[in-house]
Amino acid sequence: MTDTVSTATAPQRDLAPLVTRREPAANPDQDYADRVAAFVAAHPELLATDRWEDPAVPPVRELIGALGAAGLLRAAWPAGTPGPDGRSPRCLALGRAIQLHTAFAQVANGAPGAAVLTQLEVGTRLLTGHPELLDGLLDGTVTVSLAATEPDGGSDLSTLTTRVGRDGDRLTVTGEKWFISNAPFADLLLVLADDPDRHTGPRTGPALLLVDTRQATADEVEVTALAGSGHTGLTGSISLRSAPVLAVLAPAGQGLLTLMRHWIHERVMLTVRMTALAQAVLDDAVSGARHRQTFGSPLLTNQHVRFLLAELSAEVAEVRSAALQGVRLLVEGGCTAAYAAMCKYRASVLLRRVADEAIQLAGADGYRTGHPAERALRDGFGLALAGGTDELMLMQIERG
Amino acid sequence: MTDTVSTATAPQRDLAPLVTRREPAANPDQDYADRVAAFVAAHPELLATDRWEDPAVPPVRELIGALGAAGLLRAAWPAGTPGPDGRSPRCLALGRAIQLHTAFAQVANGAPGAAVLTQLEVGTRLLTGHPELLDGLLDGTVTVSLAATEPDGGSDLSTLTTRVGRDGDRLTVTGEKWFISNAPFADLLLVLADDPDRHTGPRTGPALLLVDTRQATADEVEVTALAGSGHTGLTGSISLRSAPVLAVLAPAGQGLLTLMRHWIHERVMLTVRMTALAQAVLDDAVSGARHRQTFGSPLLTNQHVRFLLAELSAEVAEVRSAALQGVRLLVEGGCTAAYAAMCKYRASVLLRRVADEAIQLAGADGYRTGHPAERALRDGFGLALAGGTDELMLMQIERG
Amino acid sequence: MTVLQGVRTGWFTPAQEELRAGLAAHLAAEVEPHIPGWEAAGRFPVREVLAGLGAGGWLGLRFPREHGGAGGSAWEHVVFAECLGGLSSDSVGMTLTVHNDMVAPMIAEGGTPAAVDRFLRPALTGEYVLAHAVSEPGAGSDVAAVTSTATPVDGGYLLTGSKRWVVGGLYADAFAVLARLPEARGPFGHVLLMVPFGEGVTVTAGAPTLGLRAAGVAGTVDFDRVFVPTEYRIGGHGLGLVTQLRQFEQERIISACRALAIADRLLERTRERLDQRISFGAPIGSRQDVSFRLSRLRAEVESARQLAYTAIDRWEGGADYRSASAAVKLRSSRLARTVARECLHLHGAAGQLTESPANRAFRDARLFSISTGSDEMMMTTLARLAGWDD
Amino acid sequence: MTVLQGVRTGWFTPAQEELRAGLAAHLAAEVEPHIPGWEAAGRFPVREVLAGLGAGGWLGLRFPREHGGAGGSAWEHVVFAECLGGLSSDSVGMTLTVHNDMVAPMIAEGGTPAAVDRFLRPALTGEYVLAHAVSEPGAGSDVAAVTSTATPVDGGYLLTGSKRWVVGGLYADAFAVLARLPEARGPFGHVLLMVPFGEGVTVTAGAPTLGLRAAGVAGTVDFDRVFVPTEYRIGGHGLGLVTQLRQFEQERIISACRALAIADRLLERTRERLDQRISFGAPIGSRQDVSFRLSRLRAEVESARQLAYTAIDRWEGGADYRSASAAVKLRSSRLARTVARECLHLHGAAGQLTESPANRAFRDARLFSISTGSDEMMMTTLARLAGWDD
Repeated sequence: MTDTVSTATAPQRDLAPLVTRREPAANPDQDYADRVAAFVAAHPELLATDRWEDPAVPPVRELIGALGAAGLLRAAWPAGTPGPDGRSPRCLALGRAIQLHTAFAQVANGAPGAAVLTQLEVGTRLLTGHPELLDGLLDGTVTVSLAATEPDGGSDLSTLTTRVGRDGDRLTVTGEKWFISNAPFADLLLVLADDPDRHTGPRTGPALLLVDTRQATADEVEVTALAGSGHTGLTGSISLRSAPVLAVLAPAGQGLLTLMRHWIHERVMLTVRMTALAQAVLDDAVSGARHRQTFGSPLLTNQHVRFLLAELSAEVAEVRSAALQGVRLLVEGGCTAAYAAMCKYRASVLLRRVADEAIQLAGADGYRTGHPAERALRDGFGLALAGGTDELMLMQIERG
Repeated sequence: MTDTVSTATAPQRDLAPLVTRREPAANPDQDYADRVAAFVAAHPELLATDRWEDPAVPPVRELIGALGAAGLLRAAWPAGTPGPDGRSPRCLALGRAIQLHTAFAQVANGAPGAAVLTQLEVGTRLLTGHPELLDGLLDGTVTVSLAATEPDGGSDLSTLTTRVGRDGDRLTVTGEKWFISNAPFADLLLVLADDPDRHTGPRTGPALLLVDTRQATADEVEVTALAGSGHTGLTGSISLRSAPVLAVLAPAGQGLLTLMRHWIHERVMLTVRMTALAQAVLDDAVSGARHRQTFGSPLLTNQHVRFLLAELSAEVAEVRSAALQGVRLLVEGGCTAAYAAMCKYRASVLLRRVADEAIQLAGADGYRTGHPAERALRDGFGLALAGGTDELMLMQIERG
Repeated sequence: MTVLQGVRTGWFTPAQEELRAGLAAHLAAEVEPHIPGWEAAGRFPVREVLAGLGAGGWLGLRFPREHGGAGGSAWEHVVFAECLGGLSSDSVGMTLTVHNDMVAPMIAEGGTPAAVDRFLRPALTGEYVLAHAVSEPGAGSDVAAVTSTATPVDGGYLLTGSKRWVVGGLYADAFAVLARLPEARGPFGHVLLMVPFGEGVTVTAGAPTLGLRAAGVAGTVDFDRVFVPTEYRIGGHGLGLVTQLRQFEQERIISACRALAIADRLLERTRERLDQRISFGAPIGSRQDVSFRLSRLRAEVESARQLAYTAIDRWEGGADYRSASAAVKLRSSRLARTVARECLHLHGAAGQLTESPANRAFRDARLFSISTGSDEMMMTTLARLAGWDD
Repeated sequence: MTVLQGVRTGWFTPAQEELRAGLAAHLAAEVEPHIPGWEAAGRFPVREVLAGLGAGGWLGLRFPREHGGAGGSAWEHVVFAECLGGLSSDSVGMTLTVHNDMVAPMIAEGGTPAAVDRFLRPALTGEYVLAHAVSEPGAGSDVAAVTSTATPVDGGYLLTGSKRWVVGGLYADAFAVLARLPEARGPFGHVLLMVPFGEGVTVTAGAPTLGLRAAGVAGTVDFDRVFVPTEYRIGGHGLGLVTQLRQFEQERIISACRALAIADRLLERTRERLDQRISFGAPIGSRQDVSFRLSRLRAEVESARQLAYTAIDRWEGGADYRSASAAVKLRSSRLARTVARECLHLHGAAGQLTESPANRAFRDARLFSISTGSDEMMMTTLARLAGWDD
């Protein structure tokens, strides 16, 4: 490939050698896959579907504890030496994270995966620079949650009502947070708060604070599980009343910037998860269409059904490709906000469409609470908001 | 029905008598339908498909002349006495107009109908208050066209560059008009022009003027046919250079208001025509799907095809219902701008969708110039702009 | 955007508009305020609601006065359906529709005098609740494939079989049941029976569902050798399926009117909310993207409504309304689903709470495309009526 | 929005990016300026264009150097396809794709040395134009149903039959022709032949079409007992259909790359135009509705592009790319069609002129969903590959 073109008429042209794409999803780590599968098999009590559906309280702490104890979180965290095939630790870790999120998208209607993603890709990641906390987070002995959104605040985080305060020489934070993933189970809270009085730095604007709910009184930090139609039991609202601040992760004026950098990662990994959820729903729909009989034949004998499933499978394949490219770009450090927004937007549209069509294919059974498509649709509405709404994603894409 | 409810528990309630809906489309005028059919049969030379397709010049004047001579325009014009069944002249006339536009939607790929609608529902209608001109217009000896749009002006008619001027004691108009239906064939032009110098009245703003192209020199009024991909040969651009103004139809400041009132009528009748076009394309697609064989069977044996056609037929039925309700409201004088905009918007979306899907069903044959679906799609893009763009319609709907 | 609405566009008489105003006021005062509580409890006092409607004279408006109706037309039932669509719970709307527009019409049109006295009259005063037991495990939309069997015996039938997904089944005093005759084949081998709740009838609560959580949905209604006298048969012996299918054609138009009224209400409420909500310094409703999305849906709702009215007009005028019925059922079900989905999303995080009206509306509205003639069934029907399945 | 583009996202090597820059510059300088004239004339000098590309060394980049190629990979052909998508006429893009990516690969991969010398080498220098005669009247997407017949005779075949809708047929020096063997049935009864234009071959201009008006589309290419020597057969005797179908799987990915590049260009041009155009006092591009419509389509184009690259990656890596090929053909064709339609509308009245690039782009792009594997064919293929048609 490095030699030159020799035909008479064509000019000399060096063609580059074939690039073997070092993609995180290529050559998956079989050992890690086996460990995840073994974990799922070993913990039926944690991963039973009905424990993740209302009115049960989902065993989030137990799950994260068990995952941590099994070393599955730490193995999906970038650290250590390059892999035997020369892949970077980051590449190895994200490859395993893809495997983890993909596997969990198929467990208990995908619900446990929501808690895992929040722990690993949101909370822990935002604490990357705090090695003293990382151990507990990766061991699963400490749980963490990001509290940015406010009641009815939507995507607009520029007008926060949560405020940094000062009580003697300790910093405090006061305000309401809402629709916060893993909040009912969080030891640590990352809180975005306005700092008009410059308690955290020389500037004003949003700061990112760390609050340890274990060190706060029930009055200082009050968490209420939200009765959401999606992510059942997983989200909560938080009241902070002069809650003590453990650390300032980003001073005033830096909080949003920190989150914006973070969201690139979160949105790509959310896309990985949402695509895997869509695939799981689609697989279930295919299997249902093989078995469900209408007018004396399996549903799948209908051309309408086959075409619809084909169309959906093409779309899932498309968004999965985009997601994996996103992970590659994360590995290389070159993922833009616009690219991540594109992924998130596409996955959000995809998941709801696949779930909605799968409900339709399943007929009355699809309307049953806990049918995989039904759960996915409910969760899908929440995921269309999580990490930024569709509309915010479109604005990001527009900006490029 | 006028007696009272007699059950023990229910209170007395007067229910209204059944209302027989006096709708223009109900009980169609069979005599008029026969005359239209006879006209179509008698004029194959005017209605041959290839005469309405590039590079031929469509016989617009001849068609309008013949229609007028046959009395078909006058019969579809509200005048005279109520019908034998008590319908108002307006109801009778609009009922016939529906028949006329519906019949012409099926002739020569629907092309001649475009010219007829412009003559009857746009030009003539805007000259309702000018009995001295009406006779010629309804007899088809005079043709007329509305020149409002300017080059690249789109839906925004508030910033006109065409201006009223004065040459001695005669009013003149100067400017460029573009994408004007029937312009290459118009004796009379209704021209929207700005009047900053208050030549036409005490106020400034757009005025609506009448220009007689027969009384103008080739230099004063120059009309060029546009090589449009839709409405082949029917639209033109107009250069007015101190063209003499025959009459002021609406003085400065009143021109746009006059048009806005007019557009309610035009948009409803456009919807009638577009729905009839969509129906014609759908009928052709069904017939094609019965005859076209793929993989050894008629296309129509595919469930995918039947479902698609069923879906399209439901949508055509829906928009037709909306259009006929629009005509009813026109008859009663109660059609709002928002309702007319809703009709126009739905028909515009419908026609392009039906045409696009019909092309797909016809495969390579549908890609042939002059295939009914192909022509309808090209015309459909023009119709999505004519009488106001989709976006303008949405703004109108929004305003209510 | 009310100028676009079906009201005040000439389809309804002043008396019908008066009816609408009275009924809407009644529902707003007597029903809507209780809905949050009923939804939280997972059931609603259908008998009480029906009694209120019966006392107001709002039930069975189109049925003959000698049967306990008001001698009106289908238009009054459109008004009724549209008023139900104004309620924030379709558990209420659907249950009342089943009672008043799915089961009652069959008795009014095909019932014996005994059936009218036994079932219809008390149903129209609201003392008696009717439900419709038509689906079966494994049969789905394929109504003709029922396996419930009515064995002719002296003076009636012995009914045995199992029905599922019966809306209002937990509340019902009687069920309309489609059953096949033993050994019968084809379209003329069924009977339609009115079966009072009683010995041999077992009603079991259903699994929880996405929506319709207060509709008293019975997961199964089992009939074990229940004797049904001949006089409770609706329509002829062997004509049960035909009678049922004909009724479907009417009820689908009425369902469509309710679905479109729901969509109408959601669009209106969502616009109101977005006009008030500020994000990035401006009301969300002022953003053109959001605004146009709502306007596009508004246009579809309004045009589909005209199709529904056209179907009613044909029905009342004695014309063929079968295609219009299937078309408007298809269009309205999809629209209700799309509108509810868009509106839920536009409600943001607040809409995520199960108890929020936007959330409930979405969960309830998703059923239209599945029940009372799925979208696929409607497309099949349209193709068949058009003669495309030769 | 260029940051989202396939370029600079790590799929391409610097050398490939250099190739892109050089080829794009060549096309912009030597081809694009002539397009309005060619489109007006209804034909373009394909031989001249090919000669320019051949001289630049841009043809057949992935074919073995011993066959006149450059020994590169499919990635270079992606670059080629994306550069063609940058042209405002897909008459040019499609004709060159047929030559370089539909017919040439079959010769390069399955041709005899004689066929390589006779057809491929001169094709890659641009002296010789190749076309693909595959569709037949009445056969449409059903390639296996061809009735053109190749009767084995001493030293070759006698080919008789009629093909239609042959892109570049009016320009071609030779045709790749799929024909059945006499009496043959099933998938192993075909041959694929390279047939030079000459005695017994009649090419007739096609009826005018919506788009592709300068692509030299032959309405019919008739073969009347044309002798084709055995050495011009591509692939084995009886294996013509298999060879053809395998080639389809590759060419569809390349077609998808061109379709997506077209969509990319249209979105970019439309945004530029709308950012400049003022209506009601503000640039149209600043309106959120328009802006979001473009962004939604942009997101689809970019994600579909990643699917195309994934398919190429699998192809190059020796993995199974059949589903990815069908999926991206389906997605890209629909997207090109949707994007072109939206962009045409957003061009307003100016876009109505037949000669306007937005108009031409729409008319050209509509073909993707119909040709080289219709959307319906792709859905059928996806279902078959997934094992759903048991």
